[in-house]
Amino acid sequence: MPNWKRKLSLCAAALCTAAVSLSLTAPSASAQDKKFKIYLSMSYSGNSWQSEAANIVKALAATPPYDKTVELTQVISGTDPQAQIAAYESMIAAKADGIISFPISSTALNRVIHKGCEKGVKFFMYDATVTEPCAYNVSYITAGFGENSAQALVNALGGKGKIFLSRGVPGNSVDKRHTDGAMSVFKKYPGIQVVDEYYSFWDDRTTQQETAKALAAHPDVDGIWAQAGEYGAIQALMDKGSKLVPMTGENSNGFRLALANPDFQKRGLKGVSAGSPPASAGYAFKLMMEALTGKRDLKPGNIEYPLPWVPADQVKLCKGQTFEDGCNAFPEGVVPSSFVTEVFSPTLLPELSIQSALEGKPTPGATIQPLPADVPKAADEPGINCQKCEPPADQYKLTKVQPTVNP
Amino acid sequence: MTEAHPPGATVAPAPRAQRQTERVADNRRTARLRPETITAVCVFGISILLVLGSRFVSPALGSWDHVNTIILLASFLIVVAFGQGIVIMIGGLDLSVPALITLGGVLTTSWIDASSGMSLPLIPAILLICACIGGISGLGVTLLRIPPFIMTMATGIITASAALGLTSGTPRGAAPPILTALMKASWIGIPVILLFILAFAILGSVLQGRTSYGRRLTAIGANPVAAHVAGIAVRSSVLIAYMLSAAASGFAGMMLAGYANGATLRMGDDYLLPSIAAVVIGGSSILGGSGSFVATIGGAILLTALSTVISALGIPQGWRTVIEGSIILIALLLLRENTFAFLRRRLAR
Amino acid sequence: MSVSPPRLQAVAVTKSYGATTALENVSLDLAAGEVHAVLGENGAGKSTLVKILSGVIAPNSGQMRLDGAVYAPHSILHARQAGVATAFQELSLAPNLTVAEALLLPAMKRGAFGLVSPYQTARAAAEILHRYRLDDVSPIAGIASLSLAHRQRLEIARAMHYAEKVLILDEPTAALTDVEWLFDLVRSTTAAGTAVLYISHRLAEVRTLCKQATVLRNGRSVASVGLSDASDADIFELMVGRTEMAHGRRTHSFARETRSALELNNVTGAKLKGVTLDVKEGEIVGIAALEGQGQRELFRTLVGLDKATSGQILVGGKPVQPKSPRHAIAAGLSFLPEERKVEGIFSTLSTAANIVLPVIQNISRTGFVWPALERHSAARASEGVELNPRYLDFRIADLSGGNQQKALLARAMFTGARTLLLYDPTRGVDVGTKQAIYAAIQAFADRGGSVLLYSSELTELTRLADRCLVLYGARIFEQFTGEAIEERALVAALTGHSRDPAKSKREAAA
Amino acid sequence: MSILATKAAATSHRLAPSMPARAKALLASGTGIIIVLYIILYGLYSIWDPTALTADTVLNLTNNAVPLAIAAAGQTLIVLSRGFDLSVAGVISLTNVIMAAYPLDGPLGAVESLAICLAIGGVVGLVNGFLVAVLRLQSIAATLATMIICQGLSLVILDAPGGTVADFISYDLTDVLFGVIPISGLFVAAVVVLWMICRRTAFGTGLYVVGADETAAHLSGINVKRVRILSFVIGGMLYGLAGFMLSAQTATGNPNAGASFLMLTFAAVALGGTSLSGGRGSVIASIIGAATLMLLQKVLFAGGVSSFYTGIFQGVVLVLAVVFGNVVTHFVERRGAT
Repeated sequence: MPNWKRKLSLCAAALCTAAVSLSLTAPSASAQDKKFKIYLSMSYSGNSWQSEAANIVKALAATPPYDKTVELTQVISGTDPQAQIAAYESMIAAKADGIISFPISSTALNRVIHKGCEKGVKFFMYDATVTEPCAYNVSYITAGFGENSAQALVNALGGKGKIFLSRGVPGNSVDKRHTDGAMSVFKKYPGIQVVDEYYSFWDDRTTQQETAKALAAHPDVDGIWAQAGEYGAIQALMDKGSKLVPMTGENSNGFRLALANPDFQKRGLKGVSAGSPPASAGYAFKLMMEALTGKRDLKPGNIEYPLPWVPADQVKLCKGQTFEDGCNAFPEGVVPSSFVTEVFSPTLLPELSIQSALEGKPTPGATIQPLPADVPKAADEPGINCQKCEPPADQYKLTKVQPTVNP
Repeated sequence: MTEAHPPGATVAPAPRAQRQTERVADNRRTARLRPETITAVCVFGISILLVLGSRFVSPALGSWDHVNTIILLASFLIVVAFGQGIVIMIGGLDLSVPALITLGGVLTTSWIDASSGMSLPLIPAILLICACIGGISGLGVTLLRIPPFIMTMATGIITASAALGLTSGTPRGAAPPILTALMKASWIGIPVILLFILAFAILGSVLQGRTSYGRRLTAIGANPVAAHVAGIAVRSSVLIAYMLSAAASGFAGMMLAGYANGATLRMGDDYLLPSIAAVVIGGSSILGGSGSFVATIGGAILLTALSTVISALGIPQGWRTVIEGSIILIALLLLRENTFAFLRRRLAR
Repeated sequence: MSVSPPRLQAVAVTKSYGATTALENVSLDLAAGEVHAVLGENGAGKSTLVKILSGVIAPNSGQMRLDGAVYAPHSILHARQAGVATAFQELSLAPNLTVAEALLLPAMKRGAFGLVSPYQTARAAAEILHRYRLDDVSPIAGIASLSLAHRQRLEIARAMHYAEKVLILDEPTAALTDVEWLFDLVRSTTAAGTAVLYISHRLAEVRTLCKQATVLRNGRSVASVGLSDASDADIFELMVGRTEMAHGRRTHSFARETRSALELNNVTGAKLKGVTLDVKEGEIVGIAALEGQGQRELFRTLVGLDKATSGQILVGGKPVQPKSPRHAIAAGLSFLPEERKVEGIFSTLSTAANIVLPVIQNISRTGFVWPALERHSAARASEGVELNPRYLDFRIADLSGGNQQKALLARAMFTGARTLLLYDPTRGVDVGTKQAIYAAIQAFADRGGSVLLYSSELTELTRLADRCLVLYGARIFEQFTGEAIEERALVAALTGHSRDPAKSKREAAA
Repeated sequence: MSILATKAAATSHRLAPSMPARAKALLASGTGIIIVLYIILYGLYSIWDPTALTADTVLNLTNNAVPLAIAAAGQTLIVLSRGFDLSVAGVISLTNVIMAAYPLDGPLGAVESLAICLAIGGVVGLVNGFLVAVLRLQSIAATLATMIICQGLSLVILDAPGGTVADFISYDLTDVLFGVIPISGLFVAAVVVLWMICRRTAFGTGLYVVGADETAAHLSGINVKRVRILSFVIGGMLYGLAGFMLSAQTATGNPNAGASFLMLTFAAVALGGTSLSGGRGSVIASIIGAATLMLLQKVLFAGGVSSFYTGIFQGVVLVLAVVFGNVVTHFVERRGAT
């Protein structure tokens, strides 16, 4: 290497080192008084769902009085359970009071969680769950998304037709729970034929591509049962032509708007929007804070977040910044179509607004409101929220919809 | 038979040993049938067989509609693999592809307002930004002599992280109409994307095979030392290669945004291994210096066609994956140079 | 015919690759203690024969016998165990090994627990090095740090070490500057009863060592000749199938008063200790030097691969500071590098593409390459070096070394440079190719071009050079002009013995 | 006229490098640099986090790093012989799900499980080796296919995360011995010892030669095919061991467990200074490279880097490590030359 180049590389090296050390020393300088040390540990932050969930936790932590009493640190671990294990360990070592987390694996984190519990750290899992009994799981998973949405689809199809299953991530326990629930319904109807089943990784774009592949083989499909990413399935149908089919999916704003669109309804779209609400993160956070501040005595266990359920005829556009007067979707242009609408809850999370969900900022003027005293218990689901347990006999009981057609 | 055979001839017996050497001047036609050409023909052949054979899986497959779907879904991979192929051609590897796809998509949806007329000047601007990030990789590789694998991995991680921070996790906006039209519109009954990919294929192959720049890239990949000694501007050529790859990835991100009418932060994740696989199935050596873009396109189409057909098999995901891997393996074995040598011998007779 | 069976006997050995027959019905008898030469052009089948005898490849048919027993080696190791070892032309020493490892691979000395002991290996290697008079090589030195000449010596020493019955030497002197070392060792090897198969392009060497030679042409054995009975011309005719062209000193009447094309003033740096020389237009200036006297650095500095720290380089009277080969080409200096495979060819490209590559922008229109134009340009360039145009469409890797070298010379000339820097242009090429290369160089000079030519073969310099400079200790030590360029004088100067005794003494003291 | 040969009298050479030469070589090799880097990072870590030097932290760090370190060790063998092995992801997933789906308890069960893991890795490696060495497929392509197949098989065996790894494996193998020595660390130590032995066998030398110059290796009498196949087989067995250790750590099965190892093994190998074009590097350096990657997460956490921008620092450290290595090598070699 000639001289100048070596100098250049040395300069670059020196600069970078300086940059690293500067930015690393800054936060640790802040002195601590008696604040709750809370860590938010997420998997990846790359889709609307994940970032909304994180944003509302951040917004709540910045809402008075928690803005004075909570020190929240966010850590992103990607999709690697090893990284999340390491992050938990660091948090425990840093003497965390509580860890609120989207767990990457339902089982791999158990050991480190167990260690943390022994040191007095409270673990609150939102949406996804762990099977370690000393953690709190706050999730809608046990609320029967799969079976209810499947029954709604069967109803819409009149009990027969060819359908696609647009699933989540292969080898994932949540995906399996939803699909098992749905299949428990579909199996009852011999007229329902699952002609294709594909994995869309809970992502709009992947759903669109995978649905397009499935449509190539089965252009005559009659309905689609979809997990998150459902808006991609509608787009794939529209790419193909004008025909739409009944379908169920989760809570994206785009899907809700489509369900309410009279033109789409005319073209054959009907269905229901249900599924995973980012709001469970906010609920989990508030529960954790109430437990930490001694306002509530809560034993570790499984807590059910109610399943959002919005059939096509109940979609109602919001005029303001949050769910008011029973509205449950936002007009186009206010939020991206991939925005997951179920971040709000008038009863559980009245503190939040669109600003909170999109940018993690507290709603001006809002203060933390206490939660209802009653905390709904969730049923045991082996491999999902408990390890060596039996599922209830009525595991796939329908709660939101009743069969309108007989097998 | 001569000193022309490197002593490795028995280690790699088929390709070199069986090539014509000076004593046998019998048949220029066969000598001219380059291995790249044969690979391209074979890859496309296998793809066509696969598509035709897919009728047995589902009667709706194997149709013109099916082909259109394959082209549409393969178009992203083709564009990415073009860039990846150029970098592999010079003996590198571009791991920053997913991050740049994401960056291209995210910048497009957040900067270009769906209704404004600014999309035309902004598209090249975004591509330029992507190219500059590729340029950083290129500078690291050429000036700091960091192995391409590490350098592109690092720029990839940094770019992805910057994109995450800039959007705070939520990409906004929708795709501009021009990109939506590119992905979805038709022109006199022909999908625009088909025409686009055709044009892209021609341009790409011309760039790789018929320009002095493409020739220099091949030379650098074949023998970087000799390229320097022969007076080729190795550094700037390598730099441009990484910039081209980054721009191609960025453009693929735009196409994805146009297709899905929006961007996500992990939209590029699924394209790293397939982009390398498409290039390698297309017969390029991972060590550089050989390959053709047409064959790479064949590789991309083969992979996509395979996934559409496998998706239609009514069996559990695990077995589907096993079948997918096995078919890739079989394709690789069929595309082996030994097989070509056999064909060539047949042709020579 | 002796009663005892020959040491090594090959009967009707045939090898073909697909439709191509590389070796056809070649038979060979090698008596114990004999040095037997194999002669032939590049592509005649010599390398195939070597590979078959040394176990790298198996023949399709034919039989080999070693001391009367059937000999069918299936690997190099197998052949080595049978007592047949080979020093390959391509040199089979991996650059990341130590000398000791390279010598003893794959069976290194073991110490405790049956594990390889670096110390024991080095000790065993030191013994071998000593036995073959390579004491100046450290057994723990890395191969990459050795000069090409040393690597060739190691290759030879290793082969000799394992060759109990038959030693095969494939172009052993290609990189050697000191052939007597080899000759001495070959003589002592044969004295011990080992038979030696000696493959070389250098007829003079062959005559010194061998009595009997087998001549191969187009994969067939065309003759087995006693060397004392055959003249050079006879052998040449056998090898190429035609008579040799005129052989002799360059006849061009060189005009002394022309301008300097290339001038170096006290160029220092990269090992060079103040080199001053000039090359006039139309002049061929030879550089003679033993290995490691700065000739590599001289050429590399001129094309910008090494950097000079002081001194001046003038091309056509204008000062230039070559930063890279590209700048050198732009300034009118074109370089034919030393190692064909490493620094020269682009194995995956066609010969035509290889030739036009450095100036591809000149023959492309607005950046596009037109194959017809490319081929046409390459064909024009290859005329000058007598490269058969049908090779232009082949991948260059499929050509013989000689033809590759022709293509590289064509490339160097095709840049349009007025000055050629040729570093050992005929290394490892056959007689026919050599003639073509000589003719091309002379024609280039006759057209007014100037040439700086380093060669490891002194005969080449005496024949081609108008002026010959001897590099010694990384500076110009002596200069010979015209008739004074004569082998014996050069040899003396090479080793630091000047015609001027005072100067020799100074050098000896230094 | 034998000039050079006669000139040199029988000078006796050193038969082993001198201590300064060894130190210099270590510094110029990736191993020295990565050790320095690790120490620097650990220093930063202990400044920012007072618990960094406790036995508990060391145990955590070791347990976290072990699966990646062993997998990177396996990858190094293939990279040294100038190849890429993507099947690492598949083998780890496959062994992980088998450990969880068919738990075998007790010390004997652990040994059996280990044997099964090694066998699976070995068989996959054998297939890879056959495809690459005998059928001459490009390693990156062949191992991509075997990786996909192994991933599929993992999904067939376990279609969702679950199952329980035997308690003996998940508790006793992640514990400490005599209160200080992490047991998982002993597995890495065993790999290091095996490597040092391997380095001094014909295979070990062959690996480097094949990676540097396949032709020269062949002409030197090395059985290139055997070396290649063996490198894939041993590499595969190490992935199997990595899967075993991962199962011990996570105590459960996950059909996607191996996916995140793919890029990380390469990063660890490259961070350790092993040349991705073969012939140069060390298994030990890769192991420390893997440990460095795991440590980096902790350092960034302790330093409080904003989570969105963590990646920027990871990328910068990766580049800096290599640049640092280049600069040191450059200086050492220049010093050596003059």
